[in-house]
Amino acid sequence: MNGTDTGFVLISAALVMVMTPGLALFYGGMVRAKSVLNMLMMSFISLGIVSILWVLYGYSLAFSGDQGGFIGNLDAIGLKGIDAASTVDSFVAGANGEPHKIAAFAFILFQMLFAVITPALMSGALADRVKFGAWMIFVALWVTLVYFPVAHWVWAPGGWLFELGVIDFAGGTAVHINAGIGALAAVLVVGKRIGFKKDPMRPHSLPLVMIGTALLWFGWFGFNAGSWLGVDGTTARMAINTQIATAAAIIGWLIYERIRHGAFTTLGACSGAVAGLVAITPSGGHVNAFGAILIGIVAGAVCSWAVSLKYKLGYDDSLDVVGVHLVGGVLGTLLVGLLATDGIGGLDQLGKQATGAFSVMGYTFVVTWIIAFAIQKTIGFRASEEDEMTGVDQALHAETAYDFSSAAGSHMSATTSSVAAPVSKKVEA
Amino acid sequence: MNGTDTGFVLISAALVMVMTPGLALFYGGMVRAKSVLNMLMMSFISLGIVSILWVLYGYSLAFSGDQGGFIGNLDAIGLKGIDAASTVDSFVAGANGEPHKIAAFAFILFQMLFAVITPALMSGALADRVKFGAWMIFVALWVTLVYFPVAHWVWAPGGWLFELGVIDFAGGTAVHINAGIGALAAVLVVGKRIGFKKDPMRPHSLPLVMIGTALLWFGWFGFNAGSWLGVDGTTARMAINTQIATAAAIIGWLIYERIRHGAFTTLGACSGAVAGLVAITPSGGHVNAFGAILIGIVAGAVCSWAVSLKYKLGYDDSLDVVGVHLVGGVLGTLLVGLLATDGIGGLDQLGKQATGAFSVMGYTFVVTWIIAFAIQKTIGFRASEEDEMTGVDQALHAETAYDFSSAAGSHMSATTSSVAAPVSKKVEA
Amino acid sequence: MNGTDTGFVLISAALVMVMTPGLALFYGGMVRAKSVLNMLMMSFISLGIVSILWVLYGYSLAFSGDQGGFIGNLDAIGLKGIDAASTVDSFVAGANGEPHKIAAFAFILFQMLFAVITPALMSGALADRVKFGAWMIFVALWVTLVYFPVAHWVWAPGGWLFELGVIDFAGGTAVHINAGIGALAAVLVVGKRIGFKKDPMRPHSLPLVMIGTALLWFGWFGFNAGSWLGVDGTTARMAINTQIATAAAIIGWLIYERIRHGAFTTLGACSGAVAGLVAITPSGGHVNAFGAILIGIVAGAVCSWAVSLKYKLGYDDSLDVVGVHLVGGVLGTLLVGLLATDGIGGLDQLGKQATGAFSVMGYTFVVTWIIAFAIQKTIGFRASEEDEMTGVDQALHAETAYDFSSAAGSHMSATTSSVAAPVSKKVEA
Amino acid sequence: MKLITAVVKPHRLDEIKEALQAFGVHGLTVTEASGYGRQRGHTEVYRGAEYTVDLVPKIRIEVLAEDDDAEQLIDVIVKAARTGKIGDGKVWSLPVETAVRVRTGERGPDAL
Amino acid sequence: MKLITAVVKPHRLDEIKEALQAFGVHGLTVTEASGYGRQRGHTEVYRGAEYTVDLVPKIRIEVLAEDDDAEQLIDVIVKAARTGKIGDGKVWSLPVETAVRVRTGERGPDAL
Amino acid sequence: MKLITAVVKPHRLDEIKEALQAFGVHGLTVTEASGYGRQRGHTEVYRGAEYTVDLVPKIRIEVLAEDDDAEQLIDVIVKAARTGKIGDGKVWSLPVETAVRVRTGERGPDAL
Ligand SMILES: Nc1ncnc2c1ncn2[C@@H]1O[C@H](COP(=O)(O)OP(=O)(O)O)[C@@H](O)[C@H]1O
Ligand SMILES: Nc1ncnc2c1ncn2[C@@H]1O[C@H](COP(=O)(O)OP(=O)(O)O)[C@@H](O)[C@H]1O
Ligand SMILES: Nc1ncnc2c1ncn2[C@@H]1O[C@H](COP(=O)(O)OP(=O)(O)O)[C@@H](O)[C@H]1O
Repeated sequence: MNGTDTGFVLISAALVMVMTPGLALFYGGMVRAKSVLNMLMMSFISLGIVSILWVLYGYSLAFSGDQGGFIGNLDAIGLKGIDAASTVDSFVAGANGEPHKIAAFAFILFQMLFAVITPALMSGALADRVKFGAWMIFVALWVTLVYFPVAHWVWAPGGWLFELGVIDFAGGTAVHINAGIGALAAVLVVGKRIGFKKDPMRPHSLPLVMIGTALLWFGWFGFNAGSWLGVDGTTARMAINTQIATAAAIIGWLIYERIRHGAFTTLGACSGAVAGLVAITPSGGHVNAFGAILIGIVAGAVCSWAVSLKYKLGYDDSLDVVGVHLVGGVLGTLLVGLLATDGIGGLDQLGKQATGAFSVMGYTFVVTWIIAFAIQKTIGFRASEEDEMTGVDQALHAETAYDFSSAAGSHMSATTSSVAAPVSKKVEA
Repeated sequence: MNGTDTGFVLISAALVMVMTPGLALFYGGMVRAKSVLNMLMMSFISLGIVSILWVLYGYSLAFSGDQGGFIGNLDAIGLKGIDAASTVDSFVAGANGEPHKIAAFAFILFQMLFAVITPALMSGALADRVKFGAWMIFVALWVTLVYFPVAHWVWAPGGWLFELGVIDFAGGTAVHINAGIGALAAVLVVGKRIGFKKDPMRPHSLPLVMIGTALLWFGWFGFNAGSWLGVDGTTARMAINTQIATAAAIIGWLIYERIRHGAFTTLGACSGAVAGLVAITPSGGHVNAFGAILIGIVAGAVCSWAVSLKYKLGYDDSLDVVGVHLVGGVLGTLLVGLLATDGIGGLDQLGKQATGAFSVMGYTFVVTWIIAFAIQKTIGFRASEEDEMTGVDQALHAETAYDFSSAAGSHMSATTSSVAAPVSKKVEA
Repeated sequence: MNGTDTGFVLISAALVMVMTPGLALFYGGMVRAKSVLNMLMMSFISLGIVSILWVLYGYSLAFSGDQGGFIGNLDAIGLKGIDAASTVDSFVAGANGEPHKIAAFAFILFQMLFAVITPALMSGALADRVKFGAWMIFVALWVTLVYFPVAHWVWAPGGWLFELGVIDFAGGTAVHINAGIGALAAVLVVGKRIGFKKDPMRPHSLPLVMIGTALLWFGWFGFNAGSWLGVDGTTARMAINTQIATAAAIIGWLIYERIRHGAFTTLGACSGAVAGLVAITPSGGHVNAFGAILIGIVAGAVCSWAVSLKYKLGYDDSLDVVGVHLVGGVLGTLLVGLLATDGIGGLDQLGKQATGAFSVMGYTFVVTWIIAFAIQKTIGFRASEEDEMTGVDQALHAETAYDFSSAAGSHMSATTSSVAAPVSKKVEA
Repeated sequence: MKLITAVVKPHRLDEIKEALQAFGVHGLTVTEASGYGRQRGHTEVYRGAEYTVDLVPKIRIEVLAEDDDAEQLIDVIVKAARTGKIGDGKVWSLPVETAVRVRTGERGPDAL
Repeated sequence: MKLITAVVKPHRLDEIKEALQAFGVHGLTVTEASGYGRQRGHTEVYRGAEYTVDLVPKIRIEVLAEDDDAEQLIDVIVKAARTGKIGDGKVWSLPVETAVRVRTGERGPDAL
Repeated sequence: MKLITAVVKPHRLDEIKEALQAFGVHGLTVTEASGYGRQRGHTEVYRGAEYTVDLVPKIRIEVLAEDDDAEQLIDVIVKAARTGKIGDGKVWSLPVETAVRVRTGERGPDAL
């Protein structure tokens, strides 16, 4: 077992972990003050649910063996047969050409956190208006029926896109396209927020968005560089390209925005950063510095344009998961087909990339739509109109995000009665 | 000196560092807007005080030699005799069975940050109502008389609990039980907040709590995995179990809360995460995935129940240091006795674990009570009633946490007079 | 290529990356609510601009070859000739005395992030009052004409201060003195905020300052320890000294403040931490624990005094870049001359350190003044009086940082018209 | 002149503003408020402690109006603010002695 | 009808609400305010710059009352708000011309 | 007695307070408010969605004054609040029936 590579993957995993709360804060800052907690919870709960499902059967379905290119087997259910001495292969090879070995637990943890963040990404599209209990069920079904198979397709030996030769260094297809298209399907089922296109729905705290962006960007180094499962020059290339593309995308987004809307906005800079990070995710290990700059600028400018589509087309993707993750993911996935160095890039590779992107889009859209529809028709996905108007924080979580009332005393009349009867079960989550 | 292991410990140390400000924010979000700065400062100041004491004599007392199983010696006072070339043993062993060597400075730094966070953990119990100067003295005395010895007992060769064979992988006993019981003793001396059980004392910013949780969880990977002082399969097991148990504890806390109080709360999810992290700290290196899930679920649900005890029993542990750290720490410490794999677990080990937990509880309770009482009777521990009502931020720190007054101008009349006489010394900290 | 050292530098780079958003938040918390976004953006945009310029020509000018001790050459423009297999020397040496090799991309990324944060540091001095477009041009010119050359002087073989033997372990001269003196020059050109010394300009969110401090401190471990470009005992020494000096500086600042102004403030604790981090940056690899304590205490107390100078001398260095970074940087740079162990320290070394510090101060002051003056006289550096009064967030970025209006509805009348004409181009950034 | 004050549900602000515009009133002043009345509050839970919050968010609108317009204006506001559910709020009017426009010093109806 | 306005210390709100309840008044409107008066403010320090803050947090309570109740109500509020220390605040009453309940359009005493 | 209310630009608060002090008035109550009127608002952009914000930040100052001082006080406030630009705000006065100092129970002019 290679200590260096294992250590690098473990630290990368910690970095990827922090992306999910980072995402929660990024999204949380963008919603109105009456639904920030719900937004935080929709991301955060994925850490709870998906980590457990991954251990129970997710890892096994995604990475243990292969059945017809579509899904793994159940041999590693409950992490059966894996212990501290188990290893998996790194992409880093020793002097002898043999791949380094890293601790299996490190790999499983690292991949677990990818499974965690993917459904969390979707939550932004559904801001302000879904029942929290229904969301939890949605997450569990979605990772089982969508994420675990797609991760297998793309990353597991035997997976059909893997065997086809699709490049997805760190998850452009499995994570971003997947989440983006899933978000679109879910939004079409759940419908628009009350007041969409009419009421002002401006971000309640842009500093919170910046905090989220900081944690996302930081963690993304682990997400991208860690995906090489060890340290060599390719790892370093992935890391530097991550930085370059993100920088370029900030510039791309801001320039588009300045021309089109007259101002360099903070939300634009943060959004640009995320768009760049998304686009370099599949591609950063295979392009040079100019490729990274190009991918970044294009992703920034195009996503900046794409986030306005929802107003034209009329779907309420509240926090632009489609505009940023789907569009950015597709851009990165296709561009690497053209720009990949080392003789890989070209029209042939572009075709493979397109196959990967579109087959995932097709599969995920359909399955996600069915899941969301089934939930909607049974327990109901959407919160009641009254709860949405009041704010889902208060209505579903029995909490208020902020209380800045005057230092010298609260303006609230409240009685602490923790030993009394529980609150009426009308609070429905 | 092993570079990989030293590097891993150094990075882990950076992660553990960020836990203390993370804790400050976690606690800070939970108090009312009039005492958030004081709360931040009570945690943060530990970074200042304890780091220095650790260098001066703490490290030496905890880890240099042994005197009767109770305390170290003074040979390494001021880090005497230690230089860049000095090493200590990692738990990781080379192919030849010899332990790897890591830079002594890396180990000293890593352990320093454990000493820093432990008193900081206690601060949450005393929110809103203690004099800041008294708190600083309390911290200095407490680490000297409680933490340094207890760390020696548990982790230093020769320490009596170490020799007994108590498992405390990353500090369930030395850190969490220790802080939890210390908090209880301090609270009993200092007394309840004005308005306890009567006035509303709801968290002033749950997004801040979430930010704190993110940093704590992230840093905890360093805390737990770094405790193996190097990288091998056990390190990876500790890391993945950290994630698993934390996830499970979120679920455990939320389920209990939903049944008992009717809502899935954000504060519950964050609290559950911390409870899981606490419980897996002593145990995560020695259990399998199911053990981690079990420890997490139990810790989440039990701590969720335990935080209400203070209302029944009438002690004002403001931010539930007892309910989360003491209860969670004891659970993890005992459960690992039962669930440890590799043939260690069993009733015998459970007995050792109980001995460790209860002897620390006894020692720390008594000594902490004496320290707190001595401070209370001499310089006074508790802030004046007026300062508590006004808010300790304004009264003790001469600051206000937030000023969101309308963008176009402040509503405050103020005169900057930095070159004038200092403010009246009535500001007492 | 050494995997351990490369991995350590990559992770350190991720830590240094997070310092710039950390700085943005640190500064952002200190300004009034009407200009927090502008403050965030002034730091954040450096990630966008400087990363790209570094790749295009900055790295080449700083580190490729040498021309007369003053500047590098253009051989590595656009990272020409560098690929995943390229390496540079670490300061860590193998058993055979040969330096370890790390991936060139890791080094370039690490150094890129130093170039990014340096102009960002200056932004605090200009809070609330400059045009954002002008600031972007300033950043681009400044890194080109000031940072790239100075980094060459100090760190590149052939650079004249490097050859002179100036100790600048992690950037006291190239980063902190450089930014501090540049800030002073820029402030003298741009002038004071409206209401300086008269209106209250208190921090709008100290918790935000604390969040920034946490990220800065955390990232600084990467900044300082990573500068050794690999892991050995010196790396560990740098890391532990970073912690020790920071702790001591908190204490130093707070004691001064308590005596002079009567209170231990949160802003003081955070500022002290940063002052300590600044001062240990050039020096931490070459002093022992007592040296680190001394440097920290002195830096804390002296910077605490120095931040009031602006009121006496009448320059409006809004967030005390001079008082903290220039003063702290000079202190650390000079003190290491005296305190360096291993026989380096002494009056001779002190002379070299002073030469380094003062020549950078002279060069940077003049060039920065010229750049700022040129911008002021051409496109204008300063925002209009009206925009400054209204708040630059609204006026230049067309955004508002916070909207906490009552959960049950916004008090704003707004119409979303993204598909309509862009806003009037009067919004000038 | 009269000062008409309305304490109403926050999300009615836009309707009220538009109705006033249509009526020909082009100025008003708004403050955030909390109301206590028949409308019940809600319950919050923090770590098992249950809080009953009985203040409900409201906004408070003030409009200076000429004597003759006052009654009609009240009706306009009441109509625009109404949702028909408990908690819709109150509107009241007070007699004003003097009103001045700060910018010009104009008094009485001209001040509006 | 009268409009009674009280500007008082924030932590007295609960007592005042309870006293009004006991008196039979079931509605009121609250706004956050800051007061300036005899009660001294405090000093803050930020990096050596000292600020004198002379506004003190207050809350402002409005209660519509029937003419006959007004005087008694004022007494009830004054009693409940009193701590005896400087800064306890003021209570005043204004004559109301019309008052309407938005939900129903009821006027006068029925609007309460 | 009269209650003088001024809705003015936030940054004029200090001038107004000083002018009142000079006049001999030592107490006032301030609330944050938003105003809608001739003064135009501004536009904000979030991810391409443009918002027109037409409420402008104001502060609302209340001063209780003796009958004889009222007119003069109004002038003092108007003068101190004036910048001459649109949006300077309004000042109005209302007749007060009773005013009480909470701490002492004093009524009328003594309550000030
Ligand atoms: N006596 C009163 N004085 C002042 N404001 C009142 C009074 N009664 C009610 N209000 C205000 O009117 C709001 C609505 O009153 P409520 O009794 O809940 O419903 P409704 O007016 O529909 O009967 C309250 O939240 C409060 O702000
Ligand atoms: N003339 C006034 N007009 C309006 N409000 C006033 C006036 N004087 C005082 N107040 C309000 O009453 C509060 C208390 O007044 P203060 O003079 O501090 O104490 P006290 O009323 O106990 O003498 C002030 O903070 C302010 O809100
Ligand atoms: N009819 C009104 N009733 C109450 N407040 C008003 C009225 N008209 C204007 N205001 C207040 O006065 C402020 C300034 O009014 P505006 O028409 O913008 O400028 P000006 O008073 O200089 O003509 C508004 O923002 C609002 O707060």
